[in-house]
Amino acid sequence: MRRRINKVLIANRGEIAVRIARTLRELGIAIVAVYSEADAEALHRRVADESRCIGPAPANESYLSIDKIIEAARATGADAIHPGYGFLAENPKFVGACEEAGLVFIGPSQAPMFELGDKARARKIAEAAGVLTVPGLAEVADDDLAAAGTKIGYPVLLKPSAGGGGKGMVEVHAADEMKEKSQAARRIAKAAFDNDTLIVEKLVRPARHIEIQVFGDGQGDAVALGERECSLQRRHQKVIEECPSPVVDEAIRERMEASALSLTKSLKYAGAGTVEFLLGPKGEHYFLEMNTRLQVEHPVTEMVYGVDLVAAQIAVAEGNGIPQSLRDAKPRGHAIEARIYAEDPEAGFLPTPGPVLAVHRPEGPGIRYDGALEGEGEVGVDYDPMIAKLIAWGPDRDSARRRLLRAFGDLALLGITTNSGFLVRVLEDERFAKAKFAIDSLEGWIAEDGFFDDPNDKALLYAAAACAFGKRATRSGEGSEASMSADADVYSPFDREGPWRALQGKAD
Amino acid sequence: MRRRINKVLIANRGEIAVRIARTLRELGIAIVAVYSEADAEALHRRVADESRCIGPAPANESYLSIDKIIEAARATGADAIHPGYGFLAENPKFVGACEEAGLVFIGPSQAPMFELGDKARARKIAEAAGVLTVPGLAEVADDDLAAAGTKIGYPVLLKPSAGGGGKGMVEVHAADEMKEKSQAARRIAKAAFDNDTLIVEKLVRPARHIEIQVFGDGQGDAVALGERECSLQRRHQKVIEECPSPVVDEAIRERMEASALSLTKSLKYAGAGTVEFLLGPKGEHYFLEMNTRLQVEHPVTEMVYGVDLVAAQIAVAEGNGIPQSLRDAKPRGHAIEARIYAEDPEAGFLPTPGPVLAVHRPEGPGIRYDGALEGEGEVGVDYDPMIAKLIAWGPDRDSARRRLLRAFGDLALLGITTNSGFLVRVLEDERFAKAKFAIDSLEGWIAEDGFFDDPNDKALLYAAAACAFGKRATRSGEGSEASMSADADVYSPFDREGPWRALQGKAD
Amino acid sequence: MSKKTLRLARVKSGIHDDLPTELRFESLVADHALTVEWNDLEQSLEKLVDSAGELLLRKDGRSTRVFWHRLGSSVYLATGGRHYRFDRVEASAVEAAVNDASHADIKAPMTGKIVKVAVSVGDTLKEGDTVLIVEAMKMEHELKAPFDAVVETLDGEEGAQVDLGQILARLARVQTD
Amino acid sequence: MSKKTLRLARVKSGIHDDLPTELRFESLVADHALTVEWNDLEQSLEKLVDSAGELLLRKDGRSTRVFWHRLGSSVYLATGGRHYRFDRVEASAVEAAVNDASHADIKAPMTGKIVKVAVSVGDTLKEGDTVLIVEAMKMEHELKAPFDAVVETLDGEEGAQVDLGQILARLARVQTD
Repeated sequence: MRRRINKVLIANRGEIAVRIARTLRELGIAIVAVYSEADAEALHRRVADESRCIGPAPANESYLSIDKIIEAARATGADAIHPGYGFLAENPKFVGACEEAGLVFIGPSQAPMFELGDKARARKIAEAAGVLTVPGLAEVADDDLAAAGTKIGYPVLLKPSAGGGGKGMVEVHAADEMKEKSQAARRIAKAAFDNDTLIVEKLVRPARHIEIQVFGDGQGDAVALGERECSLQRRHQKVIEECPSPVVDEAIRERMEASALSLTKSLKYAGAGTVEFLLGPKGEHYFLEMNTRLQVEHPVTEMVYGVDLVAAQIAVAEGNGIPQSLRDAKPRGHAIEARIYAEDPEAGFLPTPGPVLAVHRPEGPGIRYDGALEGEGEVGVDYDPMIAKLIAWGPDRDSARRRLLRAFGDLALLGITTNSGFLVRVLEDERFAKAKFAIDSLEGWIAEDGFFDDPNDKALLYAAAACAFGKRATRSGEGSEASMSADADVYSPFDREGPWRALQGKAD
Repeated sequence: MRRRINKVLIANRGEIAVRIARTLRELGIAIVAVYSEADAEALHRRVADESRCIGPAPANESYLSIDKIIEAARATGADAIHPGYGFLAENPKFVGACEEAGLVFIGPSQAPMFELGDKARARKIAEAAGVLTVPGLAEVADDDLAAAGTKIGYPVLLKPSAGGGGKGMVEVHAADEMKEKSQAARRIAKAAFDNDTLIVEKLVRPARHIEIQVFGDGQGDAVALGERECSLQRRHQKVIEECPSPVVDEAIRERMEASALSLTKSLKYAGAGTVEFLLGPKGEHYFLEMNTRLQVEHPVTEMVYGVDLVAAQIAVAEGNGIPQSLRDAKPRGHAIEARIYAEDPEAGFLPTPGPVLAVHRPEGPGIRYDGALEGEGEVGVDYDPMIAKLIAWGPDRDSARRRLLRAFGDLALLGITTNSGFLVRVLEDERFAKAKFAIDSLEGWIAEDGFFDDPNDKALLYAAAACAFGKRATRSGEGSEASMSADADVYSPFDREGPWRALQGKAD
Repeated sequence: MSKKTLRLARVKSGIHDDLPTELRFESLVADHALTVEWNDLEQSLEKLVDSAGELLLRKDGRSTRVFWHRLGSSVYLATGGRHYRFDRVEASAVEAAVNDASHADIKAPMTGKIVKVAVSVGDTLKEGDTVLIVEAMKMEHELKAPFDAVVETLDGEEGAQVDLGQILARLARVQTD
Repeated sequence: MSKKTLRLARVKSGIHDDLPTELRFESLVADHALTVEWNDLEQSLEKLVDSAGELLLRKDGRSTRVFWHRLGSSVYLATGGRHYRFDRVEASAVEAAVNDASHADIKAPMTGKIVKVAVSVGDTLKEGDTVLIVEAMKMEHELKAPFDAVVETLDGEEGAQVDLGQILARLARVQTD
């Protein structure tokens, strides 16, 4: 069924809402933003044509409120909703509510989303589609767990069946650990997902996280746009992603794309999806899960394949089928994305919400900055601490890596602590440059003595700080009242007494 | 001869110096900037590892001073010089001076630069290489000019043989105009280029400006990277450029590339060059000139072909030959560049030097901003008024056009008058969208009644101005002393008497 | 709430191009409502966001992002890639602008250098005659008499640096009809 | 030129992580020369550019670009993608930081909410015992006793919002040797 989409409500916030708005603007589609009270001045609101407040800061009273979002769509006359990622993006009830309200949900239909939302069911569906899964068993009773582990072969991994994002996964290295560990795993699963069902899987090590970007037409046809490698993770949170994977050759890519397409087609899947695999040491790949949304790391695929995945999602949602440009897309060069989080790597990666006072963004060939902030703003305590993604494309992997490093050198996010310096450290690491890593490597690097050592010259930093404290008033920066006063800065420590004392100089 | 380049002096300023520095940084090559006294705080200096002042603001005492630049290279231990475009980039004496000083000049050798620098000689060389030139005659004596015009067929164009950039070109529409017009043309040529030799060419109309990007190895081999169309010009100054040309099909491209390569190879040309052609109404192409440098509009080729032309220039200068990546490069999608000038379109495009108080730059997929300014700064009176280029890539021409328009919507260059609104107007024009234009179209559009009409709502602008004047002091912007005072803005007209009077409101 | 009055002049090419607009302006912080009145028009808007350097204004249901910067009595705006400058002007300027067209001030259209002074004080000029030539960024611009006139004053000599908007000459109209 | 003294503390995780450095600092405007002295070190640099939000400093012949922003007594810096915060501290703080290690302040490591208070005033704790748990952005962080100690003061209850660096408890060391 063909239908024209004229106005889209973006049921999200932050960088992804801004990124989706850009494509909508380019397509001439009206943009409706929703925002919580905490986001009244957020960039995703400022780039929209219309906006509606959907409640207080906590996500379950705003961005997770199906009713409020449907109501906002009704009130603004939107004809479609783009869910972004996170929040309601993989909630089948939301898909159902959109359908009931006569709104186009830009994503897959309810059934495949529901089926894939549970790891145990997803395993069965994948197996039915002929896709190899990690050797394992689903829904095993407590008494049978130790035996299941022995059958699969230790070490094994216990995973909440209803889980996602790596939360609640527990490694078990021998049968005698099983009882205690499985009880803990069930407790965590119950608390986090209100469902204590576990699945038991072989722990494949060393393994790399490789995922295939797929795109379906909802009628049983689908295309694959190669892989992304996301092995560099911390606590199952992706940190650096790239396309293509440096360890996937044409033969592996073909096999993985075939697996991913088989699953996608079997589900009559519509729109963008990602099939995640573990790639084992012998080049064998095991299905992990399928994410039924646009992925955080989609820009690396866009840059390498020369496509706009959001535009393609809209084309499919309009009933136009898979765009020919996606079918024709061929990879070129290499792209690397680094996720910038408001967190403190030197303090155990604790989140660091707070005000951002000034932002300097890099420019230049092959650089893309997808951010929730382009100038001063606030990183709130209520949402995910990812504030931006910096992405570089280059003709080859090392060009992309060097470009990304150059871009980080031109980046400043002042007033808040971020993982920027940590990302630079990882990108500079020879093991990263040589692509020698697996999914548990990054945690190991972080634990190394001296990993956070600072190469910058202390004298330089001290001098810079002293200059900044001593700076006289200048024309103030963007968008505020500009003073041309050449008077001494009243805040300058060099012009007043108090905690500052003038010492005698050498020459005296 | 292979040689490793470790440190490059960039003999230029503005956006091109910044762009070259980015590639050098990515390649791990040390960057030496030179700057005039007017540019001591310029971005191209700030992104360098070392910098040398080369004299006062006027270009002929700084950026055009061969001695000072060679001396700066010697003093800093640079082993190569990148000339950018403009200034000394096409001056064979500078190439000679570099050679004498033992410095690698990143560009072609002296002989082809000298030969191509004169239009009359370039015509002969092109003809010798089998390249069709515009029907015309070189070095015609005054008494023979009218007859030459008749022989070629009016209208004809008189061009200074030593000229460039369209300066001093005079159209002659009939034999009886020839005497007066040719005298004027000789005077202009003499004044501008110290050489009053003219060439007479057929005026091809309607014609489009199409140029082929070539890259030679200096040994007689060369590759072509398709065409750029630069038909949208004002007073022979390019305004909007794109790759590929919407009117060049595969057959025309092959013929034009073959012509360009024949010329390039015949000259044993080294590095990046551009062969400019007029494309006539029947798809026939005529050689105009060959530019022996990196072109202002090179980014559109880089984005469509997925190459870094500056990196390739350095590879050739290091004696590594034409990079394989250039030989393998295939076009993908479409890119459009718009040149942002400090000029006032509504006042006859007069230059508007002055301070830039604040800059907001666009972000997002497929956008590239190459600028001399990324924040506040100064546009000086001494140099070219081009301050930035905004470039968009898209999977097809209309995507690129819409992306570029979206990006302009997110651009603000405050405190100075630029042609930004004019560029938006041109990009929105249906004739541009449909690619219906030739090299004299833009001047015609500008002359149309209402071309500069402003679609923005007056009430919106007035309200914005009133809000800005009424704004209370906030945290000041980047990099200045930040005040958290919530007191009333002392400058606010709403809080003091004087030229502002509080009137009685309706409610009273 | 009492209304405030703001006299704005749109600036083009460094010169106030219209009569200043006398704007009456009312802002109700509570509901973000704004009204602007000028001449006989009154329009309502809402100010949704007013953050550093950026405004989000709603009119007729649609939000528009406006970038701004203020320097002294000038405000610079950009929206949709189009840029504006408005100056706050004194009450007296409103009257001054409504003066007769018996004189013309020849102002520097850009910051640059006078390369030629073509007239002397007392000269009688025809409409279109060149008064001075100013150069900046390698471009020359001829400043011409807007009507038949006599040169009343002349300020600036060849080679002198001039600022944008600086008055270089004052011409008195010669009635030809 | 007389030298100025500036007491700087590098801030990590919202907490002054080192002893403040007493910096003697001299800036000669004429030739851009700067010297910084701390402890027994003296280093020379040049300040090449000092524009809004950005410094260009030269040391050992190489220029480095440093982005900066100042808010009150804090300066934020970024260079090469690495970011820093320095606070200007009072003279008294230099001495205060050199106090004994007989006490430990348990500070909120982030802005967030107390989700658990695990101790009461007067409790004796072993090194590593949890004192409080603070949550922000869906992540919990346990604050533990850095040595064997007695809880001297406790400020904040479960559910309370806390600011980065806020002192939530003060522990007195129990000598175990």
